[in-house]
Amino acid sequence: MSEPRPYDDVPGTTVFDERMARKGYHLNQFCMSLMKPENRERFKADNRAYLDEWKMSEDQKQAVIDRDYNKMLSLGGNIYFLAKIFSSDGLSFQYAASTMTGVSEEAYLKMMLAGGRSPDGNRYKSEWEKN
Amino acid sequence: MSEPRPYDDVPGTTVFDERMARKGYHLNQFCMSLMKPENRERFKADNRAYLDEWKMSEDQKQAVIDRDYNKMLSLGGNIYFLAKIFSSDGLSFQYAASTMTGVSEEAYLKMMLAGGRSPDGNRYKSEWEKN
Amino acid sequence: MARITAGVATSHVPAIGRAIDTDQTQADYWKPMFDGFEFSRKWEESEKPDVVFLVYNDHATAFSLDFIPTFAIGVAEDYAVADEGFGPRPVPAVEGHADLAWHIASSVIQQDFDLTVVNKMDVDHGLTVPLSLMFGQPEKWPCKVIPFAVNVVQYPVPSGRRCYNLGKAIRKAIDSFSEDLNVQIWGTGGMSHQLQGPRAGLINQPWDKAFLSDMVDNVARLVSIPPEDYIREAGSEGIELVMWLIMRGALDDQVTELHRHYHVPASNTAIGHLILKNGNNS
Amino acid sequence: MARITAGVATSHVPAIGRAIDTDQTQADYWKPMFDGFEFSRKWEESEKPDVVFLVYNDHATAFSLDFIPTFAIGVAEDYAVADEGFGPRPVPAVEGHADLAWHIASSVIQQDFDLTVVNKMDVDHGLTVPLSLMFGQPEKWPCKVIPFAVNVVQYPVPSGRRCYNLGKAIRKAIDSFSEDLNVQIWGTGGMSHQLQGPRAGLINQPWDKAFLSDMVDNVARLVSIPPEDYIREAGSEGIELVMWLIMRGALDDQVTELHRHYHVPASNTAIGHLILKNGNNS
Ligand SMILES: [Fe+3]
Ligand SMILES: [Fe+3]
Repeated sequence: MSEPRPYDDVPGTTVFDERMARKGYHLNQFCMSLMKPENRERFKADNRAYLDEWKMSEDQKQAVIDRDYNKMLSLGGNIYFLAKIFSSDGLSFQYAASTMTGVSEEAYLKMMLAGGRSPDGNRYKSEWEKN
Repeated sequence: MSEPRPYDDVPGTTVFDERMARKGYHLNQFCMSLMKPENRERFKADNRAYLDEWKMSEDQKQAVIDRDYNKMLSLGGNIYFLAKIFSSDGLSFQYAASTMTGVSEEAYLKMMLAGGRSPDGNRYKSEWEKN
Repeated sequence: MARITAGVATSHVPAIGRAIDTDQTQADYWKPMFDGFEFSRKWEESEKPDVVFLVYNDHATAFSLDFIPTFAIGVAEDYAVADEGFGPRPVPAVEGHADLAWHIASSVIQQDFDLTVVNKMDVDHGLTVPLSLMFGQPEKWPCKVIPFAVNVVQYPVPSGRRCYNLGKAIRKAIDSFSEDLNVQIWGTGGMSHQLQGPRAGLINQPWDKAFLSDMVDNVARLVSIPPEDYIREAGSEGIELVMWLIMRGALDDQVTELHRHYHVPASNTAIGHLILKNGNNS
Repeated sequence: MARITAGVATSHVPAIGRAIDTDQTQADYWKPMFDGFEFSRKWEESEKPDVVFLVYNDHATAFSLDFIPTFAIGVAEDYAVADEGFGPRPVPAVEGHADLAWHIASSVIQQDFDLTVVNKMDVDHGLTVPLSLMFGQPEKWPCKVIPFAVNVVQYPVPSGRRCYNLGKAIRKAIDSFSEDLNVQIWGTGGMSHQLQGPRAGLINQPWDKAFLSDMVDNVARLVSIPPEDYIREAGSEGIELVMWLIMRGALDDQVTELHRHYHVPASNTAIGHLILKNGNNS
């Protein structure tokens, strides 16, 4: 299962392939459950208690509680599933994206208005390691 | 949707193609609901009342109440779905098959023990019409 | 005989739906994006398609990880608008065209595409945002819709070439339907965007613009792009562009470009839009 | 390296499960049928496969009409035994092999088979009856199982040729899995039977016997059989035999027949069974 993939050298990017899908199954199914209003209420009332109903790892639960999206991605979360968490929080895709890039929402918005992040210097991990 | 199919001339046989699947959608989904014990109980207690909860045609409902499996087949029922009805009744595939062939279960069992229904004379509708 | 008269490509960002539903299309941020669809709405008013075959992807809405079909075709009479977490979008329910959908499903499966046939599914922004962009805010959608969902979420996703060939199979199926119908095929999603990780916000304008051009007259290049190139060049969610190739495969080799629009940004995404008239007679 | 050591074909009638579960295998009606599997159970005891790739069809159990995948592969860690209406069969739960299943899913999708990937599904008699026939009544199944469900219920079903080619793709996937595993592939269902309508009870012994023979050394004939011939010659449910062709496609062109059994009737069905050792070295 650990053969390298041609996209493994793309920096700052987690491709949701079977390696991740397996890791993240319960995390993502938990996210899916937030599509029901009653579940959203219960989750909001007590994150920890709701999470404890799921067969997730402690790391996964903590990452959810911390709203650490990069951590969730590394633990098998898929962005469309994770979106149910920040939607429950009333937050936008743009906000969530900014937290993953480590800048303020304002700075992120400014970057997007200026045409977005250029692919130059962002195609290969090696380019990131140089800096 | 009404182009002829190469299997249309097989006698005594309803092929569950899209023509039938469309007709039988609600009938088959009703059957599927009988996989839950609580639904079986409600159905058994009052066939008509339970059927009235489904978007089925009156013909379909009556065919179910009559346990007329050939009629159900002609109205879009698929045999694996219809099996949920005779299973709820505690009856076997062999019994259900016998009712569809119009002979007693005993006579049907005898035919099967003797090697089953021969394909000879049973391949084409024209062969049945001659008799 | 049913005929495919045109292909439409368009992005399908959720924020666009929100901008429409909250009446912000004329705000500074959104106006330039929506202006590019004015031609399209007028054009649809005169085209009056009977059916749109709408290629999109489900975004963890109808399909959880329990069940991920590579290709799923909707054959239902109607589809509810999904609650994606904020309540359903205030848009009309979607009416299907079960006759044509079943005909296509049957034909395409017999052409060795292993479809999942779906009788019940809620449709998310991937499907409703393109309808809003092309038809505005009617009481009722002006045509029937056949939803066709492609897995671009869980890898491996189908290759660009597989998608293009699927388009050819769909074309063959539609051409052989006996009823006289004006059918459009839409490919949605894209263009460059990445919603996740430290590289989020990636936009590749030269790459997108070349893609738009080659959709018209150099699709051979596009069908050869491997998945890792989409990810590297167009961001992790840029892979949605393989859905445009299904649309392109269903058109003639020669098409006439009627309209093109490109705008950055809509939320995290580069918006691309094309209207291609089928055949090279304008 | 994982390797396919053998292919097994066997019918999968629900009444067989009931006969086993109610201890009637030695009754006059059943004994001749079960006797033909004695060799097989002993053979499995010495073969000790690590994994069985089990091709079967769901019988309106896991999949309702809402959602019919042409091909679905199970990638879960385990599968519950379905309640088909009488309560679940009293057999062990089924343990999956998620590593190999995901590897196969990924490989086969990239070979242009449009699988549905399934993480959660209950398995019905189509899968558990073959396990009982080949392994008897253990506390725990002696190997892991990858369930592979084929739509043979709603037409159009995949053609025999498509199934055979899928078998080749599965073979390629298994051959490229790095762990050393003894893998068997089983094709289940058939042989001739018709469960419905005035023609119910059809059995075509000469046709079945020719099919059994040609599985060994003339598969070219079998892959050309169109669906209507299965229906006409082998009864409406005889179409299940296309699943045997997936198994056959995954084996070498040359195989060694280790065992063959044919018996009529089991309930409404002609029982066929084959064990094919992969390769022509015995
Ligand atoms: Fe999308
Ligand atoms: Fe079966």
